[in-house]
Amino acid sequence: MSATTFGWLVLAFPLAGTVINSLGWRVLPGRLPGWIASSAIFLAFLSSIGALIKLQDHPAEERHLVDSLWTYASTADFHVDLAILIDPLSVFMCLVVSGVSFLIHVYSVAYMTSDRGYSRYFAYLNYFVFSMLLLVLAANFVILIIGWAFVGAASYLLISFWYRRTTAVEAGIKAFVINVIGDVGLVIGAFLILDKTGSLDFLQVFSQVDQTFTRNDGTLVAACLLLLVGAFAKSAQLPLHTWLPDAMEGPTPVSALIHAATMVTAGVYLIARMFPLFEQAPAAADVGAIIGCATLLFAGTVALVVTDLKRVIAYSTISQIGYMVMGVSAAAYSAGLFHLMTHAFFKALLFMGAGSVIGAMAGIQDMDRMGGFRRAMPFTFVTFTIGALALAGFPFTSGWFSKDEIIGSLLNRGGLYAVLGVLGYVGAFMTAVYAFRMVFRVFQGEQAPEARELEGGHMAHGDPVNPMTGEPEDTDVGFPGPEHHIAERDWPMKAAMGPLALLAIVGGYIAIPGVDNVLEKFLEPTFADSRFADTHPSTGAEWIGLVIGGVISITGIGLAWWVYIREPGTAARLRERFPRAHNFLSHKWYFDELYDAVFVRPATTIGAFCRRVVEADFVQGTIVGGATGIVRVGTSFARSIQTGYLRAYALLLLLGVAGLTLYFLLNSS
Amino acid sequence: MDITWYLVLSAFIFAIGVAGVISRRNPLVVLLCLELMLNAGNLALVAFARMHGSEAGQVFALIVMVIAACEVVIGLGIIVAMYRNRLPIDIDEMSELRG
Amino acid sequence: MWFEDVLFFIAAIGALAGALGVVFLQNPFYSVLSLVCHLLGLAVLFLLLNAEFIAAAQVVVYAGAVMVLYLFVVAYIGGTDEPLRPESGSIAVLGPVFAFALAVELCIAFISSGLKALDSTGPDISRPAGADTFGSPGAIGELLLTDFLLPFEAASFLLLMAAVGAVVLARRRRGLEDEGTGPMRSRDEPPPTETLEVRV
Amino acid sequence: MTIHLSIVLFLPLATGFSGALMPRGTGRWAVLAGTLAVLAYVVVILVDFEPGGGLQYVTNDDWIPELGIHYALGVNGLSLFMIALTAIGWVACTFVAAFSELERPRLFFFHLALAETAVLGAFMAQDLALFIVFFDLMLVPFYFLIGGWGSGDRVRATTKFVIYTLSGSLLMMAAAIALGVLATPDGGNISFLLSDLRERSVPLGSQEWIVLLFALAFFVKAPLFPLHGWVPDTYRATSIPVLALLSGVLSKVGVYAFLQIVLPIMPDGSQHWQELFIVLAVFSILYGSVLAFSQDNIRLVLAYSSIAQLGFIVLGIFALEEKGAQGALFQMLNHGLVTVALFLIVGVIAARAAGSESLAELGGMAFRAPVLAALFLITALATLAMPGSGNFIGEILILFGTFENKLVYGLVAAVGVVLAAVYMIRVYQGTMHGPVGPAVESRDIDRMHLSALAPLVALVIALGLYPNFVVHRTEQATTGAIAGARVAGAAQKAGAQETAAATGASAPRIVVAEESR
Repeated sequence: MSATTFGWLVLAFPLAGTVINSLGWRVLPGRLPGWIASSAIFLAFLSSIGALIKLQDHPAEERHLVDSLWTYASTADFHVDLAILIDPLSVFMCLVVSGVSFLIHVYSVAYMTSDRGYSRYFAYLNYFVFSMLLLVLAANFVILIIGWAFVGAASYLLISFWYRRTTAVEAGIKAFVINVIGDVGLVIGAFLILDKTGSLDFLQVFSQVDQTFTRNDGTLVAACLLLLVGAFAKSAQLPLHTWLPDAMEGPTPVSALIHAATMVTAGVYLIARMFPLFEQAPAAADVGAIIGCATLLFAGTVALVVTDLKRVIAYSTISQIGYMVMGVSAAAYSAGLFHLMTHAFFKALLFMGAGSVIGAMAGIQDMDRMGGFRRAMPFTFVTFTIGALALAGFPFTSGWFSKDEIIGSLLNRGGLYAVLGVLGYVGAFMTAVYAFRMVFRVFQGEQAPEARELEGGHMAHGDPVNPMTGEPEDTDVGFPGPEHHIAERDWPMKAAMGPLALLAIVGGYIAIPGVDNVLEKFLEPTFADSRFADTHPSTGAEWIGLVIGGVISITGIGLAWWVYIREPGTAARLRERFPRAHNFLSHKWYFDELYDAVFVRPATTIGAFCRRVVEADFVQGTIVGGATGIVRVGTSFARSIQTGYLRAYALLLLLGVAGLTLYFLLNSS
Repeated sequence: MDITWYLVLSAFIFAIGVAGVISRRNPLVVLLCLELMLNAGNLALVAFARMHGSEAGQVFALIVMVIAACEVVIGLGIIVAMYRNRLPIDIDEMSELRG
Repeated sequence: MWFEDVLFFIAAIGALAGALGVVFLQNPFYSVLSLVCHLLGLAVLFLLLNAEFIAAAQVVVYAGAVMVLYLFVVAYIGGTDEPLRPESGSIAVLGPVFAFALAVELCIAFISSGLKALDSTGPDISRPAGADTFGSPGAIGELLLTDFLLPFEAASFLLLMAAVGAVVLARRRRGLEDEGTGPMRSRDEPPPTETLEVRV
Repeated sequence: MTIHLSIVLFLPLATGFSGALMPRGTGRWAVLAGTLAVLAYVVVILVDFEPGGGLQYVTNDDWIPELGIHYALGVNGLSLFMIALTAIGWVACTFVAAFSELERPRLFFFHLALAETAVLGAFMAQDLALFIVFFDLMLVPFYFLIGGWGSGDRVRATTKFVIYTLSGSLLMMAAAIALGVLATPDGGNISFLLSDLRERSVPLGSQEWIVLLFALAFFVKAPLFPLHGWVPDTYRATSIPVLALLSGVLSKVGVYAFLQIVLPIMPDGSQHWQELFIVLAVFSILYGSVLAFSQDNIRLVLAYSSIAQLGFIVLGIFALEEKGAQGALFQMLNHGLVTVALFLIVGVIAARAAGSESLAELGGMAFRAPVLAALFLITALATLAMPGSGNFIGEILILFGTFENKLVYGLVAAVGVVLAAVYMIRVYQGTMHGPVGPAVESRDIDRMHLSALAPLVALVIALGLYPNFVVHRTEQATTGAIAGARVAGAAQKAGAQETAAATGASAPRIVVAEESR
């Protein structure tokens, strides 16, 4: 089998899983849907490996294989095949996506056991993986956009998974609409590219970029900025980030899979995929880098004050994607993708740990009510801490290597990028602080009642309430279920978290400066044409960067330790000392309020205005009223003639005859 | 006599018939006035037949008479039906078609 | 031919007077009689126009049979005098006015017409001996059975249908006879129960 | 010369007649069988159709030779899928109606069958006069179907509907007659045959007002802002199967006629009004979308969403660009299919909420109705033109076509795509998600509705998987339809360039702009 056949198989297995689970929802018993879904993803992972092996058989410069099933749509100069592109980048993404997805599926098998929508959940989840793989395998813009929108739809469905919760429903529509904004950006960007290059195929477009466009050509910059709109919407970068924290309404494994490990990094993939365009339009690339940097700082500050456990991780995700976007925008492609991979490991792990803790808290997500779970949940504690260490960039964890590779590349390019790199270190410091703020507040300190209960061997059970609003939950359907599941008690959860914890540590060893650089070598055929292919920081410089990063990370962790363990009241004192700053941050810089005032409310006002005034007065009043008025006047005249008196009709007839006769008389003379 | 005289006479009879149809309310009289108008037409037809020296006009006068007979029969039938159904014998009362 | 002229005027005056009588007499019974007078006048005029057969038919069929039918009906329903209530305004005035206007228009049309033949008594209509004379029953009958066969058949068919229609219309309907007391219903009463509902 | 189209055309009417004469209970099945037979016939035609073969299955007889009116039928790429849409829509709606309780069922199904014949006739007609006959014939059965079997204030609704459509039709008839007369060359015979009219030319000045009158009639039918005044009342009052057809199929006749009749015959006139029509279309998109998300009644949301969608279609046509026209035609098919499905779903939803169609009273229905929710979700996503659906290909082609010539309008229209997401998701969530509404009694979709809806939804998915099936078959016809108007546009541009060049230095920038294109 060729690499492309494996590529199609990668897509076919999750799709088959979706179909089986969605058609068999009534008959599949117990955990079977979960295992079907998991094995589908596992087969997709194996197929990805198959594609990888087959791809490596080809010589380096021929590692771009395109295969098309059928012509999707073709008219005029618009020609699209249903085609996939197998190259190192897409295979790398397939491996990451299907691998992490598989573990999260396994985790979900246990985590979602008591949910009423078990089969539906796995159908959605498989559909998501299929969409994500379609996205990364797409060989042209249209298929990319289709995958892009499919993951958006899957994300929407999973955010609104517990659809009886009003908060989940609102979060769903928010995510969907912002994603559609991104889609529209992509569509317009794709048009500009089609218009100039006459093609929508990636390889053809890339091969023509240099001839078609001059450097920083206006159209190209516009196209790239529009692509960035798509990327930012999907990857929750400023100013389109507001949906991601709300997306935490979905089940925790969904947050792990879609809103941390895979979908939200699609923007990073997109920028990397489009690198020939961005390199020809450096202005757009700079915009990407600056916004990535701004996002990472902004999200870091918010993550410092938010108390909802999942939302802290969500903001941390936004911040980490900021690093990746910054990296790939600054032409550090393999570094950005490296961080994408390690982030997928440790962030999925963190979410799984959080899910386990939330299970133990019977659905409560507020960190203020947690504490002291260390002894009650040793496995969760260990794995969560490993995840936090990797996130904080603790020396010799995966995050340490990947994050500092990005910053190192930035510093190496100098100028503006050096400034961004330094700001990246600031962000890294915040990362370390909030990562360990979570660890210390959840696992250390005073024991929460639930933790004590669990230590006594009993899981806490509260009345089911919506964690966001405190409303009593509708327990009929679309509800997490009366039971909760934690890693300590369910082996599939453990089985998923263990490998991830391992990967979160050793995942970074594939790219140790001066020792090896597996990833970069593997990806090289894709980025061979990059004009920054040869600009690498020296090994020494990289190690210096790593040391600085390690020091910052340890300092940050130390600060968190000092604030939350050594002097437990410090946080509260700070809050009292700087109420304004705290308010500003805990309102997430007032972005939601701003959008509400700028977009939502004017739109509804315009809608109401159109309905009340334009529709009622103009359309119904003037146009309809005018038309019917004319008719009414005309008919009332006609009615007045219809007296019903025979003699009146006869008189009219006579009038007509007399008139006609008169006419002929006058005419004849 | 010139044909013109006959035609003028027929015009006047026709006009009298029209005036009667419009101004009388008794349906019986209205029917009579219709007869007047038909006969005016007949007169004109016969006069024209004479003018052209062809009997075709007379044949049509005959057919008009047939039609007049039909009309009378139906009209009188309607009047009798009205009477039987105790409706007033007044055409102004029959104004169900008012718009 | 002064005799014919005089006869024309006498017959014309008779026909006109009869016509006026139809319109102006209050009692329908007298109107009918007046119409008979009018028809007879017309019959004379037809004779003057060499339409012997028509004249005969006019007297026999029209003034005879048809008018008798009228008289029966008038007698049956009882000829009530008009007006039952005062004439209402414009129609009563406008009707005659426009009718007169129409008559004037027609006269102008006849008189100023370009047809020269109008001003003659018509062409020579003498026929060779042995043939049917102009307007005789024989001549009309031949035409009816040759050139005008189709109209003739249509007319006879029409008569048949009219006869059937008259029977249907004047038929005594059961169920309505018992209702009410007199031929005239007071206006406040609801209309008869038989309603025609048109369903879409 | 084949009789196939005549059979397809008059089959529904024949079954309608025989159904009307059958016993009360069985007439509906005759009509349903008729629609199925039409569908089968259409499927055969669809398979048999030669993609590049121009007009096919032509029937051409003199009808009224003195007036140059022909009984001419034919199928080309433009009408092929419209006929298919009609056949499919009628099968689905007749099926649903056949299983519901109706007063005077025989009359209802007779009208339904008559309506199918009229719509099919309008799509098949290759003679302008014949087209108008069928176009106006459509009004008759729908007048009775709305007025006789509607609910609420149906008298008002039908009055508005009839006045609007009829005044549009009258203007169009006047325009059509004028067109036929003006196009007749000196000494030639008048002819309303489309193929003749295409070859004859009408002076530009006349073309302009004739196109405008045609457009008025078609915009009323579509409907487009500001001629949509009849929509709210009519949509509220009409019963569901009839409404599905009204919104899904009937609305396409007008826009279809732009491509089949107006653009090829009067390219210059169409080119003249291009800007105005595009502005109207864009305004309809925005206005329809904004109103759609401020409505509470689901039907009205869909009604205004139709206005917005038809705005897209008109935009695509008057982009006067191959991709745009192609997309518009494809979008007609897609929108027809999803709209029929959506309205049938609305009927199912209302049946589960004591007849309520108000979003405020609905909600949480997905519970115990997963199949219904899934069907609704797929159609809703298709309606908002989610990539991967046929609607997306339609919309992207429309937008691409518009961008090509009228970038700014295209960008504004793109906002409509986002708004569509807002209002469709709002309807989906308002009915299926969230807390359970007060009147909701959730149960899953019944077998009858499932068997009507499942094929429709399957078709929607299939179009998303392989849109080229349609695109390939329609390409030749759409390209031909707009070719004249494109040439006219290019000539105009060239003219502007010449005048600019002639005026020399006074307007050099225009020249540069034109050249750089």
